[in-house]
Amino acid sequence: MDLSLSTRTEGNRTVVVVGGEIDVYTAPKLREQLIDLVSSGAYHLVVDMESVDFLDSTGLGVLVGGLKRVRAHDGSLRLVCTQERILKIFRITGLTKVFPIHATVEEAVSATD
Amino acid sequence: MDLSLSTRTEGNRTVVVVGGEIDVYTAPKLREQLIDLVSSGAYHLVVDMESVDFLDSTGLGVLVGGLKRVRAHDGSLRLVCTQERILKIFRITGLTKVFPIHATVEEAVSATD
Amino acid sequence: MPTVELRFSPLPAHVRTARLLAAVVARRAGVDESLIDEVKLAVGEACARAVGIHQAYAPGDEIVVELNDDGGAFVACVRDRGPSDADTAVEATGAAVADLPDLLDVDVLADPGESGDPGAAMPPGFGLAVIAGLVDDVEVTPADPGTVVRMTWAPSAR
Amino acid sequence: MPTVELRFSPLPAHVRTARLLAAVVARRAGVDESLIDEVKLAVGEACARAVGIHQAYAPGDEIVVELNDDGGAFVACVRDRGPSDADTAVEATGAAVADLPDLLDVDVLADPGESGDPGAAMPPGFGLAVIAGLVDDVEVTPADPGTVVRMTWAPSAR
Ligand SMILES: Nc1ncnc2c1ncn2[C@@H]1O[C@H](COP(=O)(O)OP(=O)(O)O)[C@@H](O)[C@H]1O
Ligand SMILES: Nc1ncnc2c1ncn2[C@@H]1O[C@H](COP(=O)(O)OP(=O)(O)O)[C@@H](O)[C@H]1O
Repeated sequence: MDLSLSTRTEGNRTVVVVGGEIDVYTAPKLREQLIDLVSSGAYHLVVDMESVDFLDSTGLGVLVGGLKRVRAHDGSLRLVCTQERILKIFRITGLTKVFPIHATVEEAVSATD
Repeated sequence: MDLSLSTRTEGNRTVVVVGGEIDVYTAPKLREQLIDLVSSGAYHLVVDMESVDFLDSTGLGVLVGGLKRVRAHDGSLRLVCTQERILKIFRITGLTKVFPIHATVEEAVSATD
Repeated sequence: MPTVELRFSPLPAHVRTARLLAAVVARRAGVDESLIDEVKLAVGEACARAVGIHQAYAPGDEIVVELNDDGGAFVACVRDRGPSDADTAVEATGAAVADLPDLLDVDVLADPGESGDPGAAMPPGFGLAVIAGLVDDVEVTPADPGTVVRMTWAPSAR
Repeated sequence: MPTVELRFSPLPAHVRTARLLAAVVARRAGVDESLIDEVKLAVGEACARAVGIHQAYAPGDEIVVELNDDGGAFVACVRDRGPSDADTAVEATGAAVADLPDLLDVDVLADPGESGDPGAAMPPGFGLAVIAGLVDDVEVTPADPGTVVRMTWAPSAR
Protein backbone atom coordinates (compact mmCIF):
# COMPACT_ATOMS: atom_id res chain seq x y z
CA MET A 1 0.00 0.00 0.00
CA ASP A 2 1.32 3.36 -0.95
CA LEU A 3 0.98 6.80 0.61
CA SER A 4 -1.93 9.03 -0.37
CA LEU A 5 -1.97 12.75 0.36
CA SER A 6 -4.61 15.44 -0.05
CA THR A 7 -4.85 18.93 1.40
CA ARG A 8 -7.63 21.45 1.95
CA THR A 9 -7.99 24.77 3.75
CA GLU A 10 -10.36 25.33 6.67
CA GLY A 11 -10.19 28.96 7.84
CA ASN A 12 -6.55 29.66 8.64
CA ARG A 13 -5.78 25.94 9.06
CA THR A 14 -4.53 23.60 6.37
CA VAL A 15 -5.70 20.01 6.70
CA VAL A 16 -3.44 17.33 5.25
CA VAL A 17 -5.22 13.97 4.93
CA VAL A 18 -2.71 11.11 4.86
CA GLY A 19 -3.56 7.53 3.93
CA GLY A 20 -1.60 4.30 3.60
CA GLU A 21 1.87 3.65 4.94
CA ILE A 22 4.24 6.34 6.19
CA ASP A 23 7.57 4.57 6.22
CA VAL A 24 11.18 4.90 5.13
CA TYR A 25 10.00 4.52 1.52
CA THR A 26 7.11 6.98 1.42
CA ALA A 27 8.14 9.47 4.13
CA PRO A 28 10.02 11.67 1.63
CA LYS A 29 6.71 12.43 -0.15
CA LEU A 30 5.08 13.56 3.08
CA ARG A 31 8.14 15.59 3.96
CA GLU A 32 8.02 17.35 0.59
CA GLN A 33 4.33 18.10 1.06
CA LEU A 34 4.93 19.66 4.48
CA ILE A 35 7.87 21.73 3.17
CA ASP A 36 5.77 22.95 0.23
CA LEU A 37 2.96 24.01 2.54
CA VAL A 38 5.24 25.93 4.87
CA SER A 39 7.00 27.57 1.90
CA SER A 40 3.64 28.72 0.58
CA GLY A 41 2.80 30.33 3.91
CA ALA A 42 0.64 27.66 5.57
CA TYR A 43 1.86 27.65 9.17
CA HIS A 44 -1.11 26.07 10.96
CA LEU A 45 -1.29 22.45 9.90
CA VAL A 46 -3.64 19.63 10.88
CA VAL A 47 -2.42 16.19 9.80
CA ASP A 48 -5.33 13.73 9.65
CA MET A 49 -3.87 10.26 10.24
CA GLU A 50 -7.11 8.31 10.52
CA SER A 51 -6.41 6.44 7.26
CA VAL A 52 -2.78 5.69 8.03
CA ASP A 53 -2.13 1.94 8.22
CA PHE A 54 1.50 1.99 9.18
CA LEU A 55 3.87 4.55 10.70
CA ASP A 56 7.54 4.04 11.46
CA SER A 57 10.24 6.20 12.99
CA THR A 58 11.12 7.78 9.64
CA GLY A 59 7.51 8.95 9.48
CA LEU A 60 7.77 10.30 13.02
CA GLY A 61 10.93 12.13 11.96
CA VAL A 62 9.05 13.81 9.13
CA LEU A 63 6.29 14.94 11.50
CA VAL A 64 8.85 16.28 13.98
CA GLY A 65 10.60 18.07 11.11
CA GLY A 66 7.27 19.60 10.08
CA LEU A 67 6.62 20.73 13.63
CA LYS A 68 9.99 22.47 13.80
CA ARG A 69 9.32 24.26 10.54
CA VAL A 70 5.92 25.63 11.51
CA ARG A 71 7.19 26.63 14.95
CA ALA A 72 9.85 28.74 13.27
CA HIS A 73 6.90 30.78 11.99
CA ASP A 74 4.95 30.65 15.27
CA GLY A 75 2.71 28.06 13.65
CA SER A 76 1.24 24.78 14.86
CA LEU A 77 1.05 21.15 13.78
CA ARG A 78 -1.82 19.12 15.20
CA LEU A 79 -2.52 15.46 14.59
CA VAL A 80 -5.86 13.70 14.24
CA CYS A 81 -5.63 10.09 15.32
CA THR A 82 -7.78 7.64 17.26
CA GLN A 83 -6.21 4.40 15.99
CA GLU A 84 -4.69 2.57 18.91
CA ARG A 85 -1.86 0.99 16.92
CA ILE A 86 -0.70 4.37 15.62
CA LEU A 87 -1.17 6.13 18.97
CA LYS A 88 0.98 3.44 20.57
CA ILE A 89 3.97 4.56 18.52
CA PHE A 90 3.55 8.14 19.69
CA ARG A 91 3.28 6.96 23.27
CA ILE A 92 6.32 4.67 23.15
CA THR A 93 8.45 7.49 21.79
CA GLY A 94 7.14 10.15 24.17
CA LEU A 95 5.86 12.17 21.21
CA THR A 96 2.41 12.46 22.77
CA LYS A 97 4.04 15.24 24.80
CA VAL A 98 5.25 16.99 21.68
CA PHE A 99 2.20 16.81 19.39
CA PRO A 100 -1.33 17.86 20.25
CA ILE A 101 -3.38 14.80 19.22
CA HIS A 102 -7.10 15.21 18.52
CA ALA A 103 -9.96 12.79 17.98
CA THR A 104 -11.53 14.63 15.04
CA VAL A 105 -10.51 17.14 12.38
CA GLU A 106 -13.20 19.54 13.68
CA GLU A 107 -11.67 19.47 17.13
CA ALA A 108 -8.16 20.03 15.75
CA VAL A 109 -9.26 22.87 13.45
CA SER A 110 -11.03 24.77 16.22
CA ALA A 111 -8.36 24.16 18.87
CA THR A 112 -6.34 27.08 20.24
CA ASP A 113 -3.27 26.70 22.42
CA MET B 1 -4.85 -18.21 1.52
CA ASP B 2 -5.42 -21.76 2.51
CA LEU B 3 -7.32 -24.60 0.86
CA SER B 4 -11.02 -25.10 1.63
CA LEU B 5 -12.86 -28.31 0.83
CA SER B 6 -16.50 -29.33 1.03
CA THR B 7 -18.35 -32.26 -0.49
CA ARG B 8 -21.98 -33.03 -1.25
CA THR B 9 -23.82 -35.76 -3.14
CA GLU B 10 -25.99 -35.10 -6.22
CA GLY B 11 -27.57 -38.35 -7.44
CA ASN B 12 -24.72 -40.79 -8.04
CA ARG B 13 -22.17 -37.95 -8.34
CA THR B 14 -20.11 -36.51 -5.54
CA VAL B 15 -19.32 -32.82 -5.87
CA VAL B 16 -16.10 -31.60 -4.23
CA VAL B 17 -16.01 -27.81 -3.94
CA VAL B 18 -12.42 -26.58 -3.68
CA GLY B 19 -11.44 -23.03 -2.73
CA GLY B 20 -8.15 -21.18 -2.23
CA GLU B 21 -4.75 -22.36 -3.34
CA ILE B 22 -3.94 -25.89 -4.51
CA ASP B 23 -0.19 -25.98 -4.31
CA VAL B 24 2.72 -28.04 -3.03
CA TYR B 25 1.69 -27.09 0.52
CA THR B 26 -2.05 -27.79 0.39
CA ALA B 27 -2.23 -30.50 -2.29
CA PRO B 28 -1.84 -33.33 0.27
CA LYS B 29 -5.19 -32.31 1.82
CA LEU B 30 -6.98 -32.53 -1.51
CA ARG B 31 -5.28 -35.83 -2.24
CA GLU B 32 -6.45 -37.25 1.07
CA GLN B 33 -10.00 -36.06 0.37
CA LEU B 34 -10.06 -37.76 -3.03
CA ILE B 35 -8.61 -40.99 -1.62
CA ASP B 36 -11.23 -40.99 1.18
CA LEU B 37 -14.05 -40.53 -1.31
CA VAL B 38 -12.88 -43.36 -3.54
CA SER B 39 -12.34 -45.62 -0.51
CA SER B 40 -15.90 -44.94 0.60
CA GLY B 41 -17.22 -45.95 -2.82
CA ALA B 42 -17.68 -42.59 -4.53
CA TYR B 43 -16.41 -43.23 -8.07
CA HIS B 44 -18.09 -40.39 -9.96
CA LEU B 45 -16.50 -37.16 -8.85
CA VAL B 46 -17.09 -33.56 -9.90
CA VAL B 47 -14.41 -31.16 -8.69
CA ASP B 48 -15.71 -27.59 -8.65
CA MET B 49 -12.69 -25.31 -9.08
CA GLU B 50 -14.51 -22.00 -9.51
CA SER B 51 -13.16 -20.69 -6.19
CA VAL B 52 -9.60 -21.85 -6.73
CA ASP B 53 -7.16 -18.92 -6.81
CA PHE B 54 -4.01 -20.79 -7.57
CA LEU B 55 -3.12 -24.20 -9.00
CA ASP B 56 0.37 -25.58 -9.54
CA SER B 57 1.73 -28.82 -10.96
CA THR B 58 1.50 -30.58 -7.60
CA GLY B 59 -2.22 -29.81 -7.68
CA LEU B 60 -2.45 -31.15 -11.22
CA GLY B 61 -0.68 -34.29 -10.02
CA VAL B 62 -3.31 -34.81 -7.33
CA LEU B 63 -6.12 -34.42 -9.87
CA VAL B 64 -4.42 -36.87 -12.24
CA GLY B 65 -3.96 -39.26 -9.30
CA GLY B 66 -7.67 -38.93 -8.50
CA LEU B 67 -8.59 -39.63 -12.10
CA LYS B 68 -6.51 -42.81 -12.11
CA ARG B 69 -8.17 -43.99 -8.91
CA VAL B 70 -11.75 -43.53 -10.13
CA ARG B 71 -10.92 -45.04 -13.51
CA ALA B 72 -9.75 -48.18 -11.73
CA HIS B 73 -13.42 -48.47 -10.65
CA ASP B 74 -14.84 -47.42 -14.03
CA GLY B 75 -15.62 -44.06 -12.50
CA SER B 76 -15.18 -40.49 -13.72
CA LEU B 77 -13.62 -37.24 -12.57
CA ARG B 78 -15.01 -34.06 -14.10
CA LEU B 79 -13.85 -30.54 -13.46
CA VAL B 80 -15.88 -27.33 -13.28
CA CYS B 81 -13.82 -24.33 -14.26
CA THR B 82 -14.36 -21.16 -16.27
CA GLN B 83 -11.46 -19.13 -14.86
CA GLU B 84 -9.07 -18.32 -17.65
CA ARG B 85 -5.95 -18.34 -15.45
CA ILE B 86 -6.71 -21.83 -14.17
CA LEU B 87 -7.79 -23.17 -17.58
CA LYS B 88 -4.50 -21.92 -19.00
CA ILE B 89 -2.58 -24.35 -16.81
CA PHE B 90 -4.65 -27.27 -18.07
CA ARG B 91 -4.08 -26.14 -21.64
CA ILE B 92 -0.31 -25.67 -21.30
CA THR B 93 0.05 -29.15 -19.88
CA GLY B 94 -2.26 -30.83 -22.38
CA LEU B 95 -4.54 -31.91 -19.54
CA THR B 96 -7.59 -30.46 -21.30
CA LYS B 97 -7.41 -33.71 -23.29
CA VAL B 98 -7.43 -35.79 -20.14
CA PHE B 99 -10.14 -34.11 -18.02
CA PRO B 100 -13.67 -33.26 -19.11
CA ILE B 101 -13.98 -29.58 -18.12
CA HIS B 102 -17.45 -28.07 -17.64
CA ALA B 103 -18.77 -24.55 -17.22
CA THR B 104 -21.22 -25.34 -14.40
CA VAL B 105 -21.73 -27.98 -11.74
CA GLU B 106 -25.17 -28.73 -13.24
CA GLU B 107 -23.60 -29.48 -16.61
CA ALA B 108 -20.94 -31.70 -15.03
CA VAL B 109 -23.41 -33.58 -12.87
CA SER B 110 -25.72 -34.38 -15.77
CA ALA B 111 -22.95 -35.21 -18.23
CA THR B 112 -22.55 -38.74 -19.55
CA ASP B 113 -19.60 -39.97 -21.56
CA MET C 1 24.35 -8.78 -7.58
CA PRO C 2 20.77 -9.81 -6.93
CA THR C 3 18.58 -7.09 -5.47
CA VAL C 4 16.58 -9.40 -3.24
CA GLU C 5 17.57 -12.91 -2.30
CA LEU C 6 15.50 -15.42 -0.33
CA ARG C 7 16.95 -18.58 1.18
CA PHE C 8 14.74 -21.21 2.77
CA SER C 9 14.85 -24.74 4.11
CA PRO C 10 13.12 -27.28 1.86
CA LEU C 11 9.56 -27.10 3.21
CA PRO C 12 6.41 -26.72 1.08
CA ALA C 13 5.16 -23.86 3.30
CA HIS C 14 8.11 -21.72 2.24
CA VAL C 15 7.19 -22.11 -1.42
CA ARG C 16 4.18 -19.89 -0.76
CA THR C 17 6.42 -17.33 0.86
CA ALA C 18 8.70 -17.36 -2.17
CA ARG C 19 5.70 -16.94 -4.48
CA LEU C 20 4.40 -14.02 -2.51
CA LEU C 21 7.81 -12.37 -2.47
CA ALA C 22 8.27 -12.89 -6.21
CA ALA C 23 4.90 -11.24 -6.88
CA VAL C 24 5.74 -8.23 -4.71
CA VAL C 25 9.18 -7.69 -6.22
CA ALA C 26 7.89 -8.24 -9.78
CA ARG C 27 5.16 -5.63 -9.27
CA ARG C 28 7.69 -3.20 -7.98
CA ALA C 29 9.99 -3.97 -10.92
CA GLY C 30 7.23 -2.88 -13.27
CA VAL C 31 6.08 -6.28 -14.52
CA ASP C 32 2.58 -5.88 -15.94
CA GLU C 33 -0.23 -6.86 -13.56
CA SER C 34 -1.51 -9.37 -16.13
CA LEU C 35 1.77 -11.30 -15.84
CA ILE C 36 1.91 -11.48 -12.04
CA ASP C 37 0.00 -14.77 -11.92
CA GLU C 38 2.49 -16.22 -14.36
CA VAL C 39 5.41 -15.02 -12.21
CA LYS C 40 3.83 -16.59 -9.10
CA LEU C 41 3.14 -19.85 -10.86
CA ALA C 42 6.56 -20.14 -12.51
CA VAL C 43 8.57 -19.18 -9.43
CA GLY C 44 6.34 -21.46 -7.34
CA GLU C 45 6.93 -24.38 -9.73
CA ALA C 46 10.67 -23.84 -9.68
CA CYS C 47 10.67 -23.71 -5.87
CA ALA C 48 8.38 -26.72 -5.48
CA ARG C 49 10.69 -28.66 -7.77
CA ALA C 50 13.71 -27.58 -5.70
CA VAL C 51 11.96 -28.54 -2.46
CA GLY C 52 11.26 -32.02 -3.85
CA ILE C 53 14.87 -32.45 -4.93
CA HIS C 54 16.28 -31.16 -1.62
CA GLN C 55 13.96 -33.36 0.42
CA ALA C 56 15.40 -36.33 -1.47
CA TYR C 57 19.04 -35.31 -1.79
CA ALA C 58 19.92 -32.30 0.35
CA PRO C 59 17.44 -31.90 3.23
CA GLY C 60 19.85 -29.79 5.28
CA ASP C 61 20.60 -27.28 2.52
CA GLU C 62 18.71 -24.12 1.74
CA ILE C 63 17.15 -23.26 -1.59
CA VAL C 64 18.13 -19.86 -2.98
CA VAL C 65 15.82 -17.53 -4.91
CA GLU C 66 17.31 -14.40 -6.42
CA LEU C 67 14.98 -11.66 -7.59
CA ASN C 68 16.52 -8.92 -9.62
CA ASP C 69 14.52 -5.79 -10.28
CA ASP C 70 17.24 -3.31 -10.97
CA GLY C 71 17.68 -3.69 -14.72
CA GLY C 72 15.25 -3.32 -17.58
CA ALA C 73 13.80 -6.77 -16.91
CA PHE C 74 12.65 -8.77 -13.91
CA VAL C 75 14.78 -11.89 -13.46
CA ALA C 76 14.05 -14.73 -11.03
CA CYS C 77 16.69 -17.43 -10.44
CA VAL C 78 15.96 -20.50 -8.35
CA ARG C 79 18.98 -22.61 -7.30
CA ASP C 80 18.82 -26.07 -5.85
CA ARG C 81 21.74 -28.17 -4.62
CA GLY C 82 20.61 -31.62 -5.68
CA PRO C 83 22.25 -33.77 -8.38
CA SER C 84 22.30 -31.64 -11.52
CA ASP C 85 20.43 -34.29 -13.51
CA ALA C 86 17.75 -34.96 -10.91
CA ASP C 87 14.94 -34.26 -13.35
CA THR C 88 16.34 -32.16 -16.13
CA ALA C 89 16.52 -34.96 -18.66
CA VAL C 90 13.15 -33.99 -20.15
CA GLU C 91 14.27 -30.43 -20.58
CA ALA C 92 17.75 -31.31 -21.78
CA THR C 93 16.47 -33.58 -24.52
CA GLY C 94 14.27 -30.78 -25.75
CA ALA C 95 11.10 -32.65 -24.95
CA ALA C 96 9.60 -29.91 -22.78
CA VAL C 97 6.39 -28.33 -23.95
CA ALA C 98 5.74 -30.06 -27.22
CA ASP C 99 5.71 -33.52 -25.69
CA LEU C 100 3.77 -32.67 -22.57
CA PRO C 101 0.51 -34.22 -23.73
CA ASP C 102 2.44 -37.45 -24.34
CA LEU C 103 4.19 -37.30 -21.01
CA LEU C 104 0.79 -36.87 -19.51
CA ASP C 105 -1.07 -39.70 -21.13
CA VAL C 106 -3.00 -40.67 -18.07
CA ASP C 107 -2.73 -44.37 -18.85
CA VAL C 108 1.05 -44.40 -18.83
CA LEU C 109 1.44 -42.37 -15.65
CA ALA C 110 2.70 -44.21 -12.60
CA ASP C 111 0.05 -45.32 -10.18
CA PRO C 112 0.05 -42.91 -7.23
CA GLY C 113 0.90 -44.93 -4.14
CA GLU C 114 -0.99 -44.33 -0.92
CA SER C 115 2.06 -42.95 0.79
CA GLY C 116 3.92 -41.39 -2.12
CA ASP C 117 4.30 -37.67 -2.46
CA PRO C 118 1.26 -35.92 -3.93
CA GLY C 119 3.00 -34.97 -7.14
CA ALA C 120 4.19 -38.52 -7.75
CA ALA C 121 1.64 -39.04 -10.50
CA MET C 122 3.53 -36.58 -12.65
CA PRO C 123 6.63 -37.60 -14.59
CA PRO C 124 10.04 -36.18 -13.65
CA GLY C 125 10.64 -32.88 -15.38
CA PHE C 126 6.95 -32.01 -15.37
CA GLY C 127 7.46 -28.91 -13.22
CA LEU C 128 10.19 -27.67 -15.57
CA ALA C 129 8.02 -28.37 -18.59
CA VAL C 130 5.20 -26.31 -17.07
CA ILE C 131 7.62 -23.44 -16.53
CA ALA C 132 8.83 -23.71 -20.12
CA GLY C 133 5.22 -23.67 -21.28
CA LEU C 134 4.43 -20.56 -19.26
CA VAL C 135 7.47 -18.34 -19.53
CA ASP C 136 8.96 -17.25 -22.85
CA ASP C 137 12.46 -16.74 -21.51
CA VAL C 138 13.67 -19.65 -19.34
CA GLU C 139 17.17 -21.09 -18.99
CA VAL C 140 17.92 -24.27 -17.07
CA THR C 141 21.62 -24.55 -16.33
CA PRO C 142 23.41 -27.28 -14.40
CA ALA C 143 25.40 -25.85 -11.50
CA ASP C 144 27.86 -27.71 -9.38
CA PRO C 145 26.01 -29.05 -7.49
CA GLY C 146 22.42 -28.52 -8.53
CA THR C 147 20.52 -26.59 -11.14
CA VAL C 148 19.71 -22.95 -11.74
CA VAL C 149 16.32 -22.14 -13.26
CA ARG C 150 16.46 -18.60 -14.60
CA MET C 151 13.26 -16.89 -15.74
CA THR C 152 13.08 -13.43 -17.29
CA TRP C 153 10.12 -11.09 -17.78
CA ALA C 154 10.30 -7.80 -19.63
CA PRO C 155 8.89 -4.81 -17.77
CA SER C 156 5.61 -3.40 -19.12
CA ALA C 157 5.91 -0.26 -21.22
CA ARG C 158 5.35 2.78 -19.01
CA MET D 1 20.14 -22.45 10.70
CA PRO D 2 17.61 -19.80 9.81
CA THR D 3 14.47 -21.13 8.19
CA VAL D 4 13.99 -18.17 5.88
CA GLU D 5 16.62 -15.63 5.05
CA LEU D 6 16.19 -12.46 3.01
CA ARG D 7 19.08 -10.44 1.62
CA PHE D 8 18.56 -7.08 -0.04
CA SER D 9 20.47 -4.08 -1.33
CA PRO D 10 20.08 -0.99 0.85
CA LEU D 11 16.99 0.59 -0.70
CA PRO D 12 13.94 1.85 1.23
CA ALA D 13 11.57 -0.06 -1.10
CA HIS D 14 13.01 -3.37 0.11
CA VAL D 15 12.20 -2.51 3.72
CA ARG D 16 8.52 -2.98 2.85
CA THR D 17 9.32 -6.33 1.32
CA ALA D 18 11.14 -7.37 4.49
CA ARG D 19 8.19 -6.22 6.62
CA LEU D 20 5.74 -8.16 4.54
CA LEU D 21 7.88 -11.28 4.68
CA ALA D 22 8.33 -10.99 8.44
CA ALA D 23 4.56 -10.75 8.89
CA VAL D 24 3.93 -13.82 6.73
CA VAL D 25 6.57 -15.96 8.44
CA ALA D 26 5.52 -14.78 11.91
CA ARG D 27 1.87 -15.72 11.24
CA ARG D 28 2.95 -19.11 10.05
CA ALA D 29 5.16 -19.52 13.13
CA GLY D 30 2.09 -19.07 15.30
CA VAL D 31 2.70 -15.51 16.52
CA ASP D 32 -0.61 -14.11 17.74
CA GLU D 33 -2.44 -11.92 15.22
CA SER D 34 -2.45 -9.06 17.74
CA LEU D 35 1.37 -9.00 17.65
CA ILE D 36 1.78 -8.97 13.88
CA ASP D 37 1.74 -5.16 13.67
CA GLU D 38 4.48 -5.10 16.27
CA VAL D 39 6.56 -7.61 14.28
CA LYS D 40 6.14 -5.53 11.12
CA LEU D 41 7.05 -2.31 12.87
CA ALA D 42 10.05 -3.72 14.72
CA VAL D 43 11.51 -5.60 11.75
CA GLY D 44 10.82 -2.56 9.56
CA GLU D 45 12.63 -0.26 12.01
CA ALA D 46 15.62 -2.58 12.18
CA CYS D 47 15.77 -2.77 8.37
CA ALA D 48 15.28 0.99 7.89
CA ARG D 49 18.12 1.57 10.34
CA ALA D 50 20.32 -0.90 8.44
CA VAL D 51 19.46 0.75 5.10
CA GLY D 52 20.48 4.15 6.49
CA ILE D 53 23.77 2.75 7.80
CA HIS D 54 24.55 0.89 4.56
CA GLN D 55 23.75 3.91 2.42
CA ALA D 56 26.34 5.83 4.42
CA TYR D 57 28.98 3.14 4.94
CA ALA D 58 28.37 0.04 2.81
CA PRO D 59 26.19 0.87 -0.20
CA GLY D 60 27.39 -2.19 -2.14
CA ASP D 61 26.64 -4.68 0.62
CA GLU D 62 23.39 -6.49 1.27
CA ILE D 63 21.41 -6.42 4.47
CA VAL D 64 20.50 -9.84 5.86
CA VAL D 65 17.25 -10.69 7.63
CA GLU D 66 16.92 -14.14 9.19
CA LEU D 67 13.48 -15.35 10.18
CA ASN D 68 13.35 -18.43 12.27
CA ASP D 69 10.05 -20.16 12.77
CA ASP D 70 11.15 -23.66 13.60
CA GLY D 71 11.54 -23.45 17.36
CA GLY D 72 9.07 -22.55 20.07
CA ALA D 73 9.51 -18.85 19.36
CA PHE D 74 9.67 -16.60 16.32
CA VAL D 75 13.08 -14.95 16.02
CA ALA D 76 13.98 -12.16 13.58
CA CYS D 77 17.63 -11.13 13.17
CA VAL D 78 18.64 -8.12 11.10
CA ARG D 79 22.34 -7.79 10.27
CA ASP D 80 24.01 -4.73 8.86
CA ARG D 81 27.65 -4.35 7.84
CA GLY D 82 28.30 -0.77 8.88
CA PRO D 83 30.62 0.33 11.69
CA SER D 84 29.44 -1.47 14.79
CA ASP D 85 29.00 1.75 16.73
CA ALA D 86 27.16 3.64 13.98
CA ASP D 87 24.25 4.44 16.25
CA THR D 88 24.26 1.96 19.07
CA ALA D 89 25.63 4.39 21.66
CA VAL D 90 22.12 5.17 22.91
CA GLU D 91 21.36 1.54 23.39
CA ALA D 92 24.76 0.65 24.76
CA THR D 93 24.63 3.31 27.47
CA GLY D 94 21.26 1.98 28.55
CA ALA D 95 19.48 5.18 27.55
CA ALA D 96 16.96 3.50 25.27
CA VAL D 97 13.33 3.70 26.25
CA ALA D 98 13.44 5.58 29.50
CA ASP D 99 15.19 8.60 28.01
CA LEU D 100 13.26 8.75 24.76
CA PRO D 101 11.16 11.76 25.73
CA ASP D 102 14.38 13.63 26.50
CA LEU D 103 16.02 12.55 23.27
CA LEU D 104 12.95 13.84 21.57
CA ASP D 105 12.67 17.27 23.10
CA VAL D 106 11.65 19.00 19.90
CA ASP D 107 13.66 22.12 20.73
CA VAL D 108 16.96 20.32 20.96
CA LEU D 109 16.49 18.27 17.79
CA ALA D 110 18.69 19.16 14.85
CA ASP D 111 17.09 21.41 12.28
CA PRO D 112 16.04 19.26 9.33
CA GLY D 113 17.94 20.51 6.31
CA GLU D 114 16.17 20.82 2.97
CA SER D 115 18.24 18.08 1.45
CA GLY D 116 18.88 15.86 4.47
CA ASP D 117 17.35 12.44 4.77
CA PRO D 118 13.78 12.43 6.04
CA GLY D 119 14.62 10.83 9.36
CA ALA D 120 17.38 13.33 10.03
CA ALA D 121 15.30 15.12 12.63
CA MET D 122 15.56 12.09 14.88
CA PRO D 123 18.63 11.49 17.02
CA PRO D 124 20.95 8.55 16.27
CA GLY D 125 19.74 5.43 17.99
CA PHE D 126 16.10 6.47 17.72
CA GLY D 127 15.13 3.48 15.59
CA LEU D 128 16.75 1.10 18.08
CA ALA D 129 15.05 2.85 20.96
CA VAL D 130 11.67 2.41 19.25
CA ILE D 131 12.38 -1.30 18.83
CA ALA D 132 13.37 -1.58 22.49
CA GLY D 133 10.15 0.18 23.44
CA LEU D 134 8.06 -2.18 21.34
CA VAL D 135 9.57 -5.60 21.76
CA ASP D 136 10.13 -7.24 25.14
CA ASP D 137 12.98 -9.42 24.00
CA VAL D 138 15.61 -7.54 21.93
CA GLU D 139 19.37 -8.01 21.80
CA VAL D 140 21.69 -5.66 19.98
CA THR D 141 25.09 -7.26 19.45
CA PRO D 142 28.10 -5.80 17.67
CA ALA D 143 29.26 -8.06 14.86
CA ASP D 144 32.46 -7.70 12.92
CA PRO D 145 31.61 -5.66 10.95
CA GLY D 146 28.18 -4.29 11.79
CA THR D 147 25.44 -5.01 14.25
CA VAL D 148 22.91 -7.77 14.75
CA VAL D 149 19.48 -6.78 16.05
CA ARG D 150 17.77 -9.91 17.35
CA MET D 151 14.10 -9.80 18.28
CA THR D 152 12.15 -12.69 19.77
CA TRP D 153 8.40 -13.26 20.07
CA ALA D 154 6.85 -16.18 21.88
CA PRO D 155 4.26 -18.13 19.91
CA SER D 156 0.67 -17.70 21.05
CA ALA D 157 -0.72 -20.54 23.15
CA ARG D 158 -2.52 -22.98 20.89
N1 LIG E 1 4.35 -3.11 3.32
C1 LIG E 1 3.80 -3.87 2.41
N2 LIG E 1 3.08 -4.89 2.79
C2 LIG E 1 2.53 -5.68 1.89
N3 LIG E 1 2.67 -5.54 0.57
C3 LIG E 1 3.36 -4.56 0.15
C4 LIG E 1 3.96 -3.67 1.01
N4 LIG E 1 4.59 -2.78 0.30
C5 LIG E 1 4.40 -3.08 -0.95
N5 LIG E 1 3.65 -4.14 -1.08
C6 LIG E 1 3.30 -4.81 -2.33
O1 LIG E 1 4.14 -4.29 -3.33
C7 LIG E 1 3.41 -3.74 -4.39
C8 LIG E 1 4.01 -2.42 -4.79
O2 LIG E 1 4.01 -1.60 -3.65
P1 LIG E 1 4.24 -0.04 -3.68
O3 LIG E 1 5.29 0.28 -2.72
O4 LIG E 1 2.92 0.62 -3.47
O5 LIG E 1 4.72 0.20 -5.16
P2 LIG E 1 5.36 1.45 -5.83
O6 LIG E 1 6.83 1.17 -5.82
O7 LIG E 1 4.75 1.39 -7.19
O8 LIG E 1 4.96 2.67 -5.04
C9 LIG E 1 2.00 -3.63 -3.92
O9 LIG E 1 1.13 -3.94 -4.95
C10 LIG E 1 1.91 -4.63 -2.79
O10 LIG E 1 1.49 -5.88 -3.28
N1 LIG F 1 0.65 -17.68 -1.42
C1 LIG F 1 0.49 -16.75 -0.51
N2 LIG F 1 0.36 -15.51 -0.92
C2 LIG F 1 0.21 -14.56 -0.02
N3 LIG F 1 0.21 -14.73 1.30
C3 LIG F 1 0.32 -15.94 1.74
C4 LIG F 1 0.46 -17.01 0.86
N4 LIG F 1 0.56 -18.09 1.59
C5 LIG F 1 0.48 -17.73 2.83
N5 LIG F 1 0.35 -16.42 2.95
C6 LIG F 1 0.31 -15.69 4.22
O1 LIG F 1 0.73 -16.55 5.24
C7 LIG F 1 -0.24 -16.66 6.25
C8 LIG F 1 -0.39 -18.10 6.64
O2 LIG F 1 -0.74 -18.83 5.50
P1 LIG F 1 -1.31 -20.27 5.51
O3 LIG F 1 -0.48 -21.07 4.60
O4 LIG F 1 -2.76 -20.21 5.19
O5 LIG F 1 -1.11 -20.72 7.00
P2 LIG F 1 -1.22 -22.12 7.68
O6 LIG F 1 0.20 -22.60 7.75
O7 LIG F 1 -1.80 -21.77 9.01
O8 LIG F 1 -2.10 -22.97 6.82
C9 LIG F 1 -1.49 -16.07 5.69
O9 LIG F 1 -2.15 -15.34 6.70
C10 LIG F 1 -1.02 -15.15 4.60
O10 LIG F 1 -0.78 -13.86 5.08
